[in-house]
Order: sequence, then structure tokens, then C-alpha cells
Amino acid sequence: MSVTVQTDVFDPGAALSAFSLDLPDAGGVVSFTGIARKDDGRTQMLELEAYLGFTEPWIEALVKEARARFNLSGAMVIHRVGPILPGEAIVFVATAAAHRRQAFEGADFVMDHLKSRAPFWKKEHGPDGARWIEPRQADYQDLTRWTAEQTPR
Amino acid sequence: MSVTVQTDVFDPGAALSAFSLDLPDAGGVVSFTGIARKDDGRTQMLELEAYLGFTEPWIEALVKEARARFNLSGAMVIHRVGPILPGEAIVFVATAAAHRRQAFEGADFVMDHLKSRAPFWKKEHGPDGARWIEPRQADYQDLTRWTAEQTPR
Amino acid sequence: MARVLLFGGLRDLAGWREQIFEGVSDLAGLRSDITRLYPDLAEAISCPGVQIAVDKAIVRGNSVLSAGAEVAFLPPMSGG
Amino acid sequence: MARVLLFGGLRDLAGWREQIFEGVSDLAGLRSDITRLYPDLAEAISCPGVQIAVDKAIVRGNSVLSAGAEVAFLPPMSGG
Repeated sequence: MSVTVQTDVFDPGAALSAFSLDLPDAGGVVSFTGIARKDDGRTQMLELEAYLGFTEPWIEALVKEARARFNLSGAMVIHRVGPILPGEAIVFVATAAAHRRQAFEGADFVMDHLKSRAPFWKKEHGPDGARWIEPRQADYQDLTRWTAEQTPR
Repeated sequence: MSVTVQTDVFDPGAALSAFSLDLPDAGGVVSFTGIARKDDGRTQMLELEAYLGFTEPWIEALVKEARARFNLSGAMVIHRVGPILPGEAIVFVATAAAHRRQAFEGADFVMDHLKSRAPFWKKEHGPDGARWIEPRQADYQDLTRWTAEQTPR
Repeated sequence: MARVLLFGGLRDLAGWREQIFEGVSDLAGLRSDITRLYPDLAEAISCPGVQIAVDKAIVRGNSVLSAGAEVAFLPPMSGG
Repeated sequence: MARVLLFGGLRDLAGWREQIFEGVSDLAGLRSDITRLYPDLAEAISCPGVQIAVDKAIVRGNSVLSAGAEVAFLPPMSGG
């Protein structure tokens, strides 16, 4: 299990290669890469702030929950902070499991919680200035998929 | 859109890097890698056979359907044929979309159909000899997730 | 003349992967030849679940075979 | 003494990111000092949705501050 919060740009493919190196008996590996959208130039830069020492343990606890819930044999999260340009990767999540459904659901679960709940603060810099943004309503709705005992189908 | 059926071993990370190079305005990229399981040595080798000229167009039609259904901005499939050793990647699927739910569902859809329906024939070589195998019941059940109009949640 | 291709278990059963059948003009004629020459294979390709592709398109029932047609017998597919 | 950290919009509002407050022994005392020195910030950190972490653990209500405690005011999180 590996959780990294970093300012450096990263290559999702290199992250997937590194993750794939040490998977004892996985049958499926799922990765998700979140990319800063170009949005027709409306967002010129994103700025992400984390509370170091608080944000990483929060993500680690989330990943641990996902591992137990979906029987994951491995999981990795890389999250950017600082200035992020359109087209750059913001977040990378990889999960490994014996069967593909578990790997898919594990990655999906981690992303839904990261997007709506994770301790980050996000500022959008556009042609009309900068503004702090809050999670979209859709992100909160995604969270309701994981309530109660059942997993979504 | 790129579909490749090949005998050569490949690195899923390198595939994801190549896929990520040309994504005009994606917000999310999902990848799935299917790996030949070690199964405690019960399977020493997999042998996958395709009908070249028939199998690729079948996969291309599937990817095209997924693109339309989930509004994907890009999709890639790499599928191995020939002898495959435990731990090697068998299949790689990558999808890109404006929003992560579409990318997740697109990859999930392609995998469910590939695993249950794709024109491949698979032989398992184990300590007790070789046998041709058919899709697991679970693979057929996964398919029912995509019937009717609604997408699974 | 038709070029016949066998896949998966059918190939193991017949002991060959590809063979030319001379003088056949439709699938029914090809089946007759196969029944005469390879009775075990003929039985196997009559099983439900075995599909037939002519020139890489699935056909059902009888089908005229143009000269040099490629006929593939496809046992149940295992998926990828 | 407490080390106060501001995040997100609170930092922009206050114009600082980190500051030492001397002679405070609990959150109530710290809030009083902030109200006196930075009334706008005091109002902002009283809004629902603003969470407080003491030594990187979320606390609710009043809380004793050990010497050198780190107090972070966390506006609604945007997610990753």
C-alpha cells in the first residue's frame, strides 16, 4: 500500500508500471487517472492545497478501508498538490485484486471518496481571476452509492 | 481508438503512457489489466487462440459500442494470444472520458463483454495436462449488468 | 474449393488446423465431405454452440461457398 | 502558546498562513484572541463547515491546548 502527496508532475504509465512490479497473485489491476481539464481555456491553472501530515493519513485510512472491503491485494494513490496545469494528472489510483470486479469497485470507491471528502482545497485560476471551489453535487451523489452494506452493480 | 491482438509480452504501464499521450480533453482515464494468475501452480501456462481477421473486428465493434454508449473520448485494447505464463498481462483496456464515471463504466463494459463473449479459445496447461476452458458462470452474470437501457450503479 | 479452418478443441479432435476441400459449392456439401472423411469432427461441428463463419462472417443454415471461400468452425468461445 | 494554521479561503481572507499565538491554553482562549486581532477571520471560522484540528486530529467544542499545540482551521474541503 502506497500513498504519496507530491508537487512533482508524474507519468501515470510509470506509476502503473511501478505498481505492477510487486503483485503476488493478482488477476486484475485497475487504474484511474484524474486529469486537469482544459475546459476551453476557462481554467488556466488549478492550485491544490493539502494539510501535510493530516491529508496523507486520511487517504491511507481510506485505502485501508477499500482494501478490507474489496479484498484488494494492493493499492496505490498518488495525489498532486500545488499548481497544476490543464492536461496534467492530478490523481492516480491503482488497485489489484484476484478478480476484476473487486479491483474495479476498489478504485471506484477510493475515487468517489477522494473527490468528495478528501482534505484538499482547490483554487481555480481563470481569465476572470481565482476562486476556491467546493465539490460538485455529483460528487456527493456518487458517495451515496457506497452507503449501507451493498456494493453498487 | 486502437485494438491490437499480439503474441508479444507487453508492459501495461507503457501502454497507459502511450494512450495518455493523445487525449484532447479527458478528465478521467481508466485502465484495466488482466493478469494470468499463478493459482498456486495449478496453471503452468495459458494458451490463447484467436481467429485473426475475425477477432480484431469483433473487439473493434465492441469498443465502438462502448465509445458511443459512454461518450468516451478515447479507448485502447491490447490482447495477447499464444502461450502466456502466470504473472503476464493477458489483456489491457484503457478508456478516457470527460468525467470519471463514464471512463469507469466504459472500461467495465468492455471487459465484461471481452471476458464472456470475445472470439478467443483458451487452453490451460497444468500438472495434470491441458484442457480447453469456457467462460465462468460469473462472466455470463456480469454481462446481465449491461442489459436494458440502464447502466449499473 | 473451400479452405476449412478449425479452432480450439475442434483442432485437437481433428488433428489438423487447416485443410483444402476441393469441389464443394455449399456448406451442406462440405458437411457431407467432412462426415465421410472425419466422422468424429462431423459430429463435433454439429453440436449446439459451434458457429460457422464463411469469409469471416457468421452464417446460419446452409450457405453457398464461392471459389476459395474460407470456412471456419468455431467452438464455444472462451472469452479473453 | 499555539501555532495556528489556516487553509484554503481562510488564508486568503486573513492574509497569513501560519501564526504563533502566545499565552493561550484552550480553543476558547484562542478564539477570543482571534476575535480581538482578526474579527473577519473570527467570523469566518465560526461558520458551519469549518472544522478544527488540534495536533492533526479533528476536535469539536472546546479543547485544552498543550504547549506548542498546532491548531488548524479547515474550511469545507474541496476533495481531490
